[in-house]
Amino acid sequence: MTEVDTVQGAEDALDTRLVVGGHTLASRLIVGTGKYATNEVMIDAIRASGADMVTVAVRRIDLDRTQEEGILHHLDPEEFFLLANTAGCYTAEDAVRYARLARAAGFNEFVKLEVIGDEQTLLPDVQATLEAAKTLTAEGFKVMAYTNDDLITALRLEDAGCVAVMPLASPIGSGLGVVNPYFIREIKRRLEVPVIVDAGVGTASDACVTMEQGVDGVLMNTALAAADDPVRMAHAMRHAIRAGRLAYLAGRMPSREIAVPSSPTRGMLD
Amino acid sequence: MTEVDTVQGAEDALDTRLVVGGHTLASRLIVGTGKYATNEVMIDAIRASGADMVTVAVRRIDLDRTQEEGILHHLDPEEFFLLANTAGCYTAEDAVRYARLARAAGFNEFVKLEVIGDEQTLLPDVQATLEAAKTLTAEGFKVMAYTNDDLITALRLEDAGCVAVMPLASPIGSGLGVVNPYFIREIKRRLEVPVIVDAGVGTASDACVTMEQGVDGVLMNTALAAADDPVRMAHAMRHAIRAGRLAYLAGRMPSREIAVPSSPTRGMLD
Amino acid sequence: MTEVDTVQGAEDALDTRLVVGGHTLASRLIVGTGKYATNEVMIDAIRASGADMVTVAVRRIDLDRTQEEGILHHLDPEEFFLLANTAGCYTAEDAVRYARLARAAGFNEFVKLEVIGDEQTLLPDVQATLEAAKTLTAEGFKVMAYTNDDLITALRLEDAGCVAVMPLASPIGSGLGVVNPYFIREIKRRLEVPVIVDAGVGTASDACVTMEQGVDGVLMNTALAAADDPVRMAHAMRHAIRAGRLAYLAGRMPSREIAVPSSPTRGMLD
Amino acid sequence: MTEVDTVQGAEDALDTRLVVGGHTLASRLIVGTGKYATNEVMIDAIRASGADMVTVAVRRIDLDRTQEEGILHHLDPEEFFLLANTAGCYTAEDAVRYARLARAAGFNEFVKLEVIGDEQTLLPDVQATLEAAKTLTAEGFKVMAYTNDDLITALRLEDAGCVAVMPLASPIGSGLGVVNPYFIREIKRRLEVPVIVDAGVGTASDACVTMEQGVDGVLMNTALAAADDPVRMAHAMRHAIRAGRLAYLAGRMPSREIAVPSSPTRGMLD
Amino acid sequence: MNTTKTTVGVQLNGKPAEVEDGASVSGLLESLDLHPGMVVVELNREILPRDRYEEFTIGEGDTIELVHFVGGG
Amino acid sequence: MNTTKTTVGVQLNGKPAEVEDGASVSGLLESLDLHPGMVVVELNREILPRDRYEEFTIGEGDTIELVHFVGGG
Amino acid sequence: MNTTKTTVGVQLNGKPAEVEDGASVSGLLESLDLHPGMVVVELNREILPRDRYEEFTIGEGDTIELVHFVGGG
Amino acid sequence: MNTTKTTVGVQLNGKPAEVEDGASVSGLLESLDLHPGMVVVELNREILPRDRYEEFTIGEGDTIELVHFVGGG
Repeated sequence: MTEVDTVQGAEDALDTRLVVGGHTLASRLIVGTGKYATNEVMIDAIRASGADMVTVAVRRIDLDRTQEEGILHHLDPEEFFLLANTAGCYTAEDAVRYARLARAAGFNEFVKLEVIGDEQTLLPDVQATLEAAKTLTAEGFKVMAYTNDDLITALRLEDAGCVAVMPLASPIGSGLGVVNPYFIREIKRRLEVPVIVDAGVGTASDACVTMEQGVDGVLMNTALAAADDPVRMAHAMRHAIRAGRLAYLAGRMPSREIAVPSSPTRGMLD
Repeated sequence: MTEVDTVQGAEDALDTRLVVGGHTLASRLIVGTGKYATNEVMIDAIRASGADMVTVAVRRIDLDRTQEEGILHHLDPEEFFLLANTAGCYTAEDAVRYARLARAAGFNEFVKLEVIGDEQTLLPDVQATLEAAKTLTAEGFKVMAYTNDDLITALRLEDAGCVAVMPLASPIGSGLGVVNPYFIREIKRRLEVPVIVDAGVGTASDACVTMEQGVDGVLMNTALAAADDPVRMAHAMRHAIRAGRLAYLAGRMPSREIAVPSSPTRGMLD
Repeated sequence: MTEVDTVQGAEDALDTRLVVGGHTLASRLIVGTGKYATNEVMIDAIRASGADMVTVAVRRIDLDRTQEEGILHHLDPEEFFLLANTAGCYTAEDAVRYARLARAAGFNEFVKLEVIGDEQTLLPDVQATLEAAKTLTAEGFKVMAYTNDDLITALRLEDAGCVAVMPLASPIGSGLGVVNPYFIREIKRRLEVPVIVDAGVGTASDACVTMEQGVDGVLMNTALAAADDPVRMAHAMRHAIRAGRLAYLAGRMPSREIAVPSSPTRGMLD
Repeated sequence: MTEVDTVQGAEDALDTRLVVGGHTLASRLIVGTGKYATNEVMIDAIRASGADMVTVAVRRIDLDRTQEEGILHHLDPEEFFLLANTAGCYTAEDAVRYARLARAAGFNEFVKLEVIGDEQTLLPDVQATLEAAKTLTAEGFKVMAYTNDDLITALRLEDAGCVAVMPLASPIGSGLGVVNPYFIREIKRRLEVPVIVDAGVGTASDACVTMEQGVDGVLMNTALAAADDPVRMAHAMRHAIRAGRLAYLAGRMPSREIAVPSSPTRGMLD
Repeated sequence: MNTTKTTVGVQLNGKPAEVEDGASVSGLLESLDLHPGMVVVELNREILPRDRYEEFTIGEGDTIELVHFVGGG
Repeated sequence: MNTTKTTVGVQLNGKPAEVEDGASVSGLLESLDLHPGMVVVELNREILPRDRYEEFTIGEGDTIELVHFVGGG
Repeated sequence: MNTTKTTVGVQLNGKPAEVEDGASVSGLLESLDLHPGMVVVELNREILPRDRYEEFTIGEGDTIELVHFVGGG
Repeated sequence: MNTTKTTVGVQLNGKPAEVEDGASVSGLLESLDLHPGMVVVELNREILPRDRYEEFTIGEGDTIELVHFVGGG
């Protein structure tokens, strides 16, 4: 699609870069690195997505298996900004422990804070998340907090010093898209720190709709890793994020139930 | 977004070109030329959209006004493929007359057939459309027929020799998006000629959702012309069409109401 | 629920009776008699639904089987108004033939006209339906015409003399509910004869939403016959039709994205 | 609609009564008493709704105005079960104070606990709500807790001893209906105490859809008080609650995109 | 279907059948144990008036359709 | 509000007011023409038992809240 | 519109007009300052081949439609 | 895991293990063929500074967690 190239220059002027905790991202799309069939597909998909910030999890080294499982054997920390998460933690204490271990790896002070409250739904424990966020920001972490779509909690996470608040679109891995655009829109309207929708995006239109709510970015993993063709879907998502962002900035036409002709009504022949 | 350029080569391999009536289009997005504030904005928006096929209407020359209104003073027929429409016609006879006048302009044998059945909704008169389609195909026209989302009518328009069938997403100028994806999907599933959704798209996600139904293309006008910033919206739409198309080809993840973790559940610390 | 009885008198004043082709119905719900597990369940369900007009199909007597299959062995024509349909007909000629056979049974001049255009979707052939409608109204039939949700076709069926126009909510037996409320609303807004939504209702809320569009009635079959408990669902549908009708007449509150307290804001303590 | 009476007996057997904190309700609909144009309309609407539990607010007596504003001058405590709310409270301490004042009025130990976290959205402060719930249950109150649609919070409110958990369908007074049916369904699936959806219902179909999620009841106020005709809407809501409840119990037909005929396909003529 | 020594071949509800020669439509219904009030009869594509079934006799090669109402939506 | 030669200043439902010195809560309600059964009284942040209103006398500087039920959702 | 001593009355784009007697279609376009390549001409409901405009002369009572492409959707 | 004549029992990544008595953390990593830059070490719940692994020696009953980054969302 050469027209893409030719308009690229013009297009870059149409949007600003997303800045989170002082770090400027090249893309408004952040992607996870889990659940890919192979590391090769993972890398190709991430490159196709255009994302430069990628999430990783902190886990024990499995001493009985090949060490190849370590993500750093496949992901160049020079090429990608590593955002460690606290996925799998069910208490504030655990989340803080994992965050400290992640920071000790020496890449950056950022952490994607996740404190899960229920194993079946993986919904966040907002009280424990708030508690952990306070502890971590006090320790100098730049906390990007995964939360539900509750405005009150989002406001408190901002007060707690989080550099980004990340409400869910729908449950992790569900692919249901933005179930409650009102709440997402309201959170964006009321917060000053970046709002990045995390979890629930299933396909390109979900990502597009999410960005059209005016949020600053989207974080996804399963939508890419579990697509029949992750690399092709990653291209789709790169476009979808751009599409939704630009449409939001462009200001959509009013929608109305009555029709309005797009061709002139005058000048008809007798 | 330099990543766009870098992946462009790889991306071109991910989709085929849309071919309608033997003509190959560079883009799956077709745009109208009506209702823009100025001709300059129109041209910039069309270029940003990446569309190479554009629709025009046939009207009397207004002998009392400057001739500048003629679209050919602004649109280079070398750069764009002109698709004349029969907008404003309420009978098969009128539509045939306008189609013949359009062909006499000497650009091509294509016509976007529109026979309106009601002034308030601009919904098509499917019987008259079918009748006009038969007449025009018999005269060698390559008919792209605007119709409603009725499968039976779509099948008959295909039988009548139309080179493309163009069901509406929602009424012209309404911006309501794809109200009935089931019908659109079924039409695509059952027809062999290209299915191009025409009318109703309001914003980027509408275009994305439409392409995710598997259709071959989208035609829009008001969504660009009536956006606060038509050029920016045109960029958005270019991306949205690509996003929806690639997501359709990539095969989305299954959506489920239960959650599924994207980080490993094993390897947690004690 | 004794409160139902106590308010019944008051409630009867809240709505008028539906009159179709000069015949006054006790209920705005019309039900089919097909696909029930047993005739006993069918009768109980129909009684629970409150419907007094029921549809029946015209078929050959199966001379090799017990005659019990004849619906009149189970349905008292004194208790229910029998509306014969032309289900299964794919041409105008066949539909006319079935309608004549139905009338010859001697119950009434009403016919639910159905001319199917496609076996997979059971969508109507609107051209053939229109043709059959003209023939039948000329022969004195009171035609209630099943059609799609196209306004133009609906207007022509009214012009053809149909005593009711019956657009689909979604395909027969699909249970998808009202997929396109805009079209249904517009049809109701523009026609003078009763608009009765036929086909597609899956559960109570679908029936309620349908009536809230302002239509005059709903015809359903599978939603009752294929429910786990048809009789209980029939009670649900009776209430749903009333609920939707009364809500339409009552005029709903405006919906808004901002919240508004329902308790006084003044009078709070210090 | 005499058919309602005739089937009433049969119908009563189709559902059980809702029991909250040991108190049996005659209706699954609970209504508020705020924002009515006149007290006469309020009473008529409440009677038409069939609700026997009604909410009231605790406020200072306005010593400068006629005392007629006291709701007890209009609402007979013998006829209705008074559920006092803590609407307007923004801290756990305030909510506890209002609850104690309400109990001192001597009607019952029930309280509808509301602790608001934000004036613009009236969304609940779930942490403060949880804190107040613990205090009040310790004091012997029967707490019915208004909350958002977060499962984790709902589970904790149950653990805190609340006799009912009342998640919102959408913001108070918004009339947007059930925006997130997944979350509501999940809360119902996981809790043992009654789940009563509170706030957001705008019209009859909203109430019907809500009950179809399987919840135990619905509480509404604005949908009745702000309807053009509150009494008629109250009748509609009584039916809608019944419809949704019975449809849930009946088990709806499966919905499918393909069509399935409701009349026999065999027995057609040659 | 009752068979007698002298019969004629007809097409009855889509199947070849033998009916008594010179039998009336009412006779046919009786022989099939069908109540006239429950049946509509089409003889050679023409609907017969119910009160005159006995006037119509069935001949060789006739096509007869006996229809009724069944459950339908 | 009734005023007598000897009164004390109190905060009544958020506003400064003068009430008869040594008046009981039941007296106050009476003077305000409020039926005790319709009111809940909070005196200096403490809720008073309805059956003992006459036992509580109002003094200088007291804060009194008289509340009741109003329409609410 | 230019007027000469001898003209004929025609219907031009829906309005009555006077055009020079015996004028050709190409002459008419020229007088209207319209580039032939930008116009499609319908004379008495018949579309004229663009390369033969000069062959067609306009007479009394002719109905002429001059159309072109404008912006449309 | 290498075993020598004199070892101590520790809890290593959740499992009982024997490590050389007096071994340093860097020695342990070496023996496990783990690149220090790829590992974060927690000794008895305390995270060790990566540049001082050799200063920490492992003793009987120590609890050691060796963690790294894996794919996650």
